[in-house]
Amino acid sequence: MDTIFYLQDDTLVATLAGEIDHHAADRIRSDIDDELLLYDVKNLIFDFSDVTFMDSSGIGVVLGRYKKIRALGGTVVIRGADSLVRQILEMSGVFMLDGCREEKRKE
Amino acid sequence: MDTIFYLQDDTLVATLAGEIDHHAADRIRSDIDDELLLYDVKNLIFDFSDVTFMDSSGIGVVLGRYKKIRALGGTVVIRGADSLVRQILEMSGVFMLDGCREEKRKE
Amino acid sequence: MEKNVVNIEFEARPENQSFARSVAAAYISVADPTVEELTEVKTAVSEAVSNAIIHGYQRKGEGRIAMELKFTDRDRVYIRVTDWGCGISDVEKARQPMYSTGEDMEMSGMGFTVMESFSDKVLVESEPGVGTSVTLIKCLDTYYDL
Amino acid sequence: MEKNVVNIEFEARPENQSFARSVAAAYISVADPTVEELTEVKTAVSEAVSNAIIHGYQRKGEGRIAMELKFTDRDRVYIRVTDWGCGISDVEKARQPMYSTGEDMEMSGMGFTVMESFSDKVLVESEPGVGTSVTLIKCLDTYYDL
Ligand SMILES: Nc1ncnc2c1ncn2[C@@H]1O[C@H](COP(=O)(O)OP(=O)(O)O)[C@@H](O)[C@H]1O
Ligand SMILES: Nc1ncnc2c1ncn2[C@@H]1O[C@H](COP(=O)(O)OP(=O)(O)O)[C@@H](O)[C@H]1O
Repeated sequence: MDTIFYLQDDTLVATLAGEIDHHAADRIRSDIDDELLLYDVKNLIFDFSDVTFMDSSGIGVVLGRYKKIRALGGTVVIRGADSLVRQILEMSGVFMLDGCREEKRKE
Repeated sequence: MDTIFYLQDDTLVATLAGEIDHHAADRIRSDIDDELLLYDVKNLIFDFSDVTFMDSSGIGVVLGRYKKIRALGGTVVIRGADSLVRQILEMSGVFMLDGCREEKRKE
Repeated sequence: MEKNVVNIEFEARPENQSFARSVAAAYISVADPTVEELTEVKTAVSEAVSNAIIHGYQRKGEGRIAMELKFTDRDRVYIRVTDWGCGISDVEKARQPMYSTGEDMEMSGMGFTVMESFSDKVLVESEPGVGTSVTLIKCLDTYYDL
Repeated sequence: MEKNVVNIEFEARPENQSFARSVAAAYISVADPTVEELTEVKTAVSEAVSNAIIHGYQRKGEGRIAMELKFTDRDRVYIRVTDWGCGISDVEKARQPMYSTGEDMEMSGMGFTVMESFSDKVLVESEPGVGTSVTLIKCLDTYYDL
């Protein structure tokens, strides 16, 4: 499913939706990168609230964007991850990176 | 899923649920027949509102019970069938039988 | 979407009726069918597979069932269900509405009729003692909607 | 529920990642798994199948993938994913967290790690030029809950 974007000052919020696998990840990746090029973005928020499935492809999506945002001196926020998405992102150590913060899922 | 029963005077209401295929139908059939034996039932209402799938096995369930109820001089009501369940029951001509009536699904 | 041939083989157990229709539903999902198309395909597959289990293998719970799925066109799905059970001696008669050899088990004889109304084409090949192959062909409207 | 062997073969197309995990989910559904177990199995299968598509067949979109599913016990499911692609020369290295030959494509090297944390056992057999077989073994708690 399509990623939905909105811009809040210099922060881009990317709301991912549906199932994230290696097939879907290619599209998500390029959609986000297009937005990053289009606007003057400093920070990025990934919103996982509407994600129904994710495998390790999600790690690459997050880490790849993290590197770009850090190069700009910005920060990354992971929002709304459910326990399984969280578990996978945690394995990659992404929550321990400088400039990467988690916002808990609303229950 | 289990069929839920309740008795209203001499009418048994059988609320079917989940997927009805030939595997599930065996169970549904014997559950209803047990109730018919247990209580002094004259009429039978099949409630299909919670049925998510049905193939032609549903026809046998309805027709078999219809015969028993007719032998007792009672009537059968088909309630809450969605368009696909309806279509299958219609193919069997069950709605045209004496003493078998349809009650439309609430929208 | 053309082709994408899938071959699957499973046991003639009653609980595999629901497995087989879930496989068919998952298979056509990539073509973005309507909810109605999805239900129609599931129903037709359910009939073909339960016939193999109940009639072909006479409810013994043994025997293999093969299902071949492919897109012969990007909007036309082909599903072939094969068993190596008892076979059908008179296919024309078997396809008639209300004809059933399982009336004592409350079979309605409407399985083939349901397959026919929910598919665009139903092909039946059968030989007594050898087995039966039922092919369901279904055109999905998906691409006409665009 | 013991045994119930299913064999399925499909093409190494990217869209079949989701098909394969739906098949696995439908397969274990008869054992009434928890939502979490269902997701864990889907995730592990997704990793194994996407590895076959991406690494085994190097994203060419061609080649066959086989999946064998069975219950080796009524609560223990066995899923084996086989490809006849390039194979892995050093399996031990490949299984290490963060090791990936696809870093340029933003592969994280966490596929095997995810399979391991979501399964009870992961077996890998591979031969360069011949292909790879990944077996996932998962115990479902279903029956202990009773
Ligand atoms: N796979 C099969 N193997 C053997 N006989 C079959 C098979 N499928 C159908 N038949 C025969 O065709 C008849 C009609 O089938 P169908 O229209 O599906 O109705 P039903 O399954 O309710 O009997 C069956 O009663 C059976 O005798
Ligand atoms: N089916 C396969 N065929 C060939 N190589 C594979 C296969 N599966 C895994 N590999 C190799 O093992 C490495 C690690 O795999 P994995 O842990 O899943 O991480 P990733 O897929 O992110 O690279 C891959 O980068 C690849 O080199």
